[in-house]
Amino acid sequence: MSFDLYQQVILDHNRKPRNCGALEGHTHTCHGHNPLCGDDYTVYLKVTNEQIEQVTFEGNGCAISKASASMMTQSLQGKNIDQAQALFEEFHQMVLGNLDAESTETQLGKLKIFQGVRAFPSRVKCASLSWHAMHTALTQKEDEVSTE
Amino acid sequence: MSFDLYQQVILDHNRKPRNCGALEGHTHTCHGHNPLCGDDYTVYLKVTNEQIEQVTFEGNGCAISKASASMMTQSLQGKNIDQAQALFEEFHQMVLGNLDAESTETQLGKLKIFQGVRAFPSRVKCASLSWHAMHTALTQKEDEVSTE
Amino acid sequence: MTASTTTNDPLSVEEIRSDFPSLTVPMHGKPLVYLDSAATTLKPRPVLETIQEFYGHRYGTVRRAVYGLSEQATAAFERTRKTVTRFINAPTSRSIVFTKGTTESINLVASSWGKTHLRPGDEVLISAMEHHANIVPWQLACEATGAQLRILPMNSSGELLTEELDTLLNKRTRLVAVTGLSNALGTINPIQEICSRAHAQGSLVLIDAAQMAGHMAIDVQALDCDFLAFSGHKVFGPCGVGVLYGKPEILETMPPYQSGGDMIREVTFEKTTFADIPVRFEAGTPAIVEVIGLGSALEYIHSIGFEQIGAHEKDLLRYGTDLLEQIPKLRLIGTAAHKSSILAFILEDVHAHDIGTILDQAGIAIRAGHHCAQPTMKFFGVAATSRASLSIYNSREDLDALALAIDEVITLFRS
Amino acid sequence: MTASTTTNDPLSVEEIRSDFPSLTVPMHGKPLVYLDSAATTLKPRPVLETIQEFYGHRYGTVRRAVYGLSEQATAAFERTRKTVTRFINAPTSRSIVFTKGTTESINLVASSWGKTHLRPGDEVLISAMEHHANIVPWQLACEATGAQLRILPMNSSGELLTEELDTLLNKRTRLVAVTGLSNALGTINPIQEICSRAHAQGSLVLIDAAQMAGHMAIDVQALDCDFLAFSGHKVFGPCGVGVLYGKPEILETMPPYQSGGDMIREVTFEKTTFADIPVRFEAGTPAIVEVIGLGSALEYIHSIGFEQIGAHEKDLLRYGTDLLEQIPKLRLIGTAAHKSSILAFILEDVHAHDIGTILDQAGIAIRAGHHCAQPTMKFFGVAATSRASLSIYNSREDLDALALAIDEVITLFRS
Ligand SMILES: Cc1ncc(COP(=O)(O)O)c(C=O)c1O
Ligand SMILES: Cc1ncc(COP(=O)(O)O)c(C=O)c1O
Repeated sequence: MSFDLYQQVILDHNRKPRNCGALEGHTHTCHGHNPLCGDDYTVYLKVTNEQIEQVTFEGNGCAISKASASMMTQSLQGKNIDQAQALFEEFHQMVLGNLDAESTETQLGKLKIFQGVRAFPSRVKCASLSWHAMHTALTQKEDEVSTE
Repeated sequence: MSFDLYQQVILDHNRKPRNCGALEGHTHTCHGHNPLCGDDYTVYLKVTNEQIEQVTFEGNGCAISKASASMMTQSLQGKNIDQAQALFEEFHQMVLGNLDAESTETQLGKLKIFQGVRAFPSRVKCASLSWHAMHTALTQKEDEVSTE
Repeated sequence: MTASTTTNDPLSVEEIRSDFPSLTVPMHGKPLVYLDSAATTLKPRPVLETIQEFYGHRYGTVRRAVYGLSEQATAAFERTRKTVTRFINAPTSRSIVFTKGTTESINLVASSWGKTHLRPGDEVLISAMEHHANIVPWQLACEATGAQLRILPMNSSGELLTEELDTLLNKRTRLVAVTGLSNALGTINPIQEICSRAHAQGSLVLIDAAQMAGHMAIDVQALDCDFLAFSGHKVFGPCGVGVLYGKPEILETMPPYQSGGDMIREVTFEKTTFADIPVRFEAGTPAIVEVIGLGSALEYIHSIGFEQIGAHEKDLLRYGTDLLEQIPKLRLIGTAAHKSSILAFILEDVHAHDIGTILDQAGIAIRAGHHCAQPTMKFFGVAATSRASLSIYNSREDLDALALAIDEVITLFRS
Repeated sequence: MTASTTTNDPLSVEEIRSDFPSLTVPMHGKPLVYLDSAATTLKPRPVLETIQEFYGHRYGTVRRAVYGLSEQATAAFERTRKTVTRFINAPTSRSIVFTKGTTESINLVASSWGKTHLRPGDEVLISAMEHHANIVPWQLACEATGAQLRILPMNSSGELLTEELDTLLNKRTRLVAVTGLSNALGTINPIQEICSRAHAQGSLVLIDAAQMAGHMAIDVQALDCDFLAFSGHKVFGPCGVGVLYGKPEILETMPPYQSGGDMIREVTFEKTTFADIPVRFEAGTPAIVEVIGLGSALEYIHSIGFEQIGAHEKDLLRYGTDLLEQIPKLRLIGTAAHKSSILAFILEDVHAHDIGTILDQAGIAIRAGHHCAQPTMKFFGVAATSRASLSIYNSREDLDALALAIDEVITLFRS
């Protein structure tokens, strides 16, 4: 019954999320919440001179949202703000099905594993919740984001 | 194209309604109105000792309603209140299709011509409007009746 | 097809007619002549097929579930929102609210917008030829808020006296609610002019497009109207579904109308927060298949095109008007220079209901009554009219049959 | 048919299943196991045929026209009102209002009755397990009138603590609004007891029968409830149609809800008078064919009978409960002694949405989420549950498939 979406990498990140916990001394943070399924995450970033030094997340939700948050924290490490925002854009377009990560040159790397989510419209928001929170934290528009 | 409902008798009463006009010295009256099609009649009765001495009507509407009012005034002449109410009941049941005037012993006489109306549910109220007004006038519950 | 249907007629009526199974069912043993499309239109095969396919094989709830049936239904449902967006050239599908019909759309605005934006002394302007659905909600909203209802009058042809706008539109006017096409008279109103003049005074405009939507192209951005409402069942779609268009920035200021599932963000017993537009206004399980069927209906209209529809109906209107004007003792009610698809009339000495019943026996379905426009009837001094309303599937033969039957009614009543 | 479906099962599932074309359509290449009937039910052939027949061959507007198509549609429409009257044993068809669904029915009462009968200090009592549709309208009505919303609590099995009624029901209580059957937990509530105790305190009672209506017989006269609401789409009928039952003497005291065509007696620009019940509450062109389709659906239920349905679903519920209780780390949410047709659960370490998506790939449609009952979720300390909800067309095999798939989810997540 295993299929495209629930690959071992995702299940592993779900079981053992990386960079999980609040981040003391963070410079940016945003709380992301999907009332529809209860997914609820806070993303913390420590940014110095436009450079992301550390990213963590805290919260709970489905395997897709948790693995996505966990893998996001890994892939943002060491990126600058512009790169992070560009990566957000690529990730977002990929899960929406607007960008084919297989045939296109991208920075997504391991994150391509989430491409499978585009076949599950109701789960796209799970995969992108923590990314939206990160994006919003860096844009500093608000400290609360909600996807339904 | 002539058919059951629009028989010559009805067309004739429509053209030359009998007992048409207000009745001075009436003892009972009721205004009947069907806002849906605009049928609008007032029925007047002069009753002495339970005996109907005179009945007239005034108003406007479709051929069915006018002929029905006209023929009603004729058939009530000389009846007493109980007889009039009984006739109302028979007429009403006939146009609703609950009473077969062909096979049942009734006092309806010429009024049987309105039996055809039962095939036209939306027109039943046209045929019965003045009868309702008469019935209400005699029951003296109110001086206004409305059918929709 | 006889000669009369082809002259000046760019649309193949026979082809269109073959899309409507209802037209093949005899009425009282006669071929059906359906002339009540202003009340509700017949349904073309693509709409019937969509309804059957979705109820029978692809049925599932929308929005909330993660399984395939529901995701597909949701996608089809939201596709209709995009179809509607294109159909009226709305700026975004966020501006499209699904309701159960024009009546509910107008009630939604009168209640949600009206009760939060109208104050004592404010004015709401409607026209003298409105359908009850665009009168009564405003009467009640005015009653509830202390605002005043004003009436834009018309002339005896059934044309709005737009010169009266000079005085009727003023700083107190908050909303002008007017029909694009009168269901009782056929008048096409100058809604573009009304919009710009109302906006110049700072008033919003709501267009009742219940009749318009099936007959002429609508471009809400060109019009710049603030609200627009129409019903699915009058544009070849299912019953139980309608549309409210609202400018998104206005919808955003409006509180929910009905409340329940789907329209919420979060519910606790202490406090509830509401979803964004348009879902905020769509409480409860929507008319899923009916919405999807509306999508089919609008695509069907699109496949014919309003240019063709307009030309065809213009031809019919001219042809029918000529025929009816030849009938002695017949008076057309509604003779505006700008007119569409409706032939309402009275016959001296014959009541509309009698005409309706007798024509029905000839297989001809027309409407007799006040057409939910009692003030319009009162203005013309009649209790009721007979109304033949036309659509894409009507032919000149239908109008020939109508005229012939009216002649016979006259003969019958004269005899 | 295998042995497992026939044991203790008085209803021929195979026969019933053959009435539902949706069940023959594979999902992701697997036979469809539809376990989301609490959200919306599939449609049986008689309902599909009625819809097709009416839209395709017998379509016409209702109430206002004098021609045959319309008179026949009106007769069929009003026949459904009589069918509904019998279905819930209402005293008169005047007490049956057609709405677009349960949500609208409750909103109608909260708005029309609530805003005219609730005063500051009054109380409205709802239960802790209500659907948002029976929470939010009362929150808003209370907010608008200054009344207080009170909550009847439940225990950890999902049973209402009726002993709390001693204090919660008092002279200030104007209305108790409670669900007959919880969509999130499956609890069957003691509505008969609630009705008589509420009436003893002078309070009215509204029953949310959205879930009940498809599973158990309703007798509004025996219950003596004042209002009762349900949706067509959850009782094998079309979308976009629902029912509000109200005691006629109470409906008569209520002002119109929506306004427009049909619900009026007479309209002038100065004053409008309203029609009698139930039409007073049915503004605009109704969901004609959907109402008629609802009639077919209720007749379909009647042809099977609630005794058979109840026995079948009881068997399924017991069978399914036994199966799920054997799954380690699975916890049933909702274990009331009186329960019907719903198996909601959580799996330790696996989120409901993941379960939903994975089961979907096995062709099994269950619901994952808060089921529009966020306060209930909060009470049980969960963000979401997985819910399998049963109906007449489900079989023991469906539950076998469910249990097997859950096992595989557990294996997948453990690996
Ligand atoms: C001009 C106009 N407005 C509003 C309506 C009301 O539409 P509905 O009954 O579909 O709500 C109608 C049709 O009845 C109409 O013709
Ligand atoms: C208990 C209960 N009440 C109310 C509703 C709302 O019904 P609808 O969405 O059909 O208006 C539902 C279903 O969603 C329900 O299960």
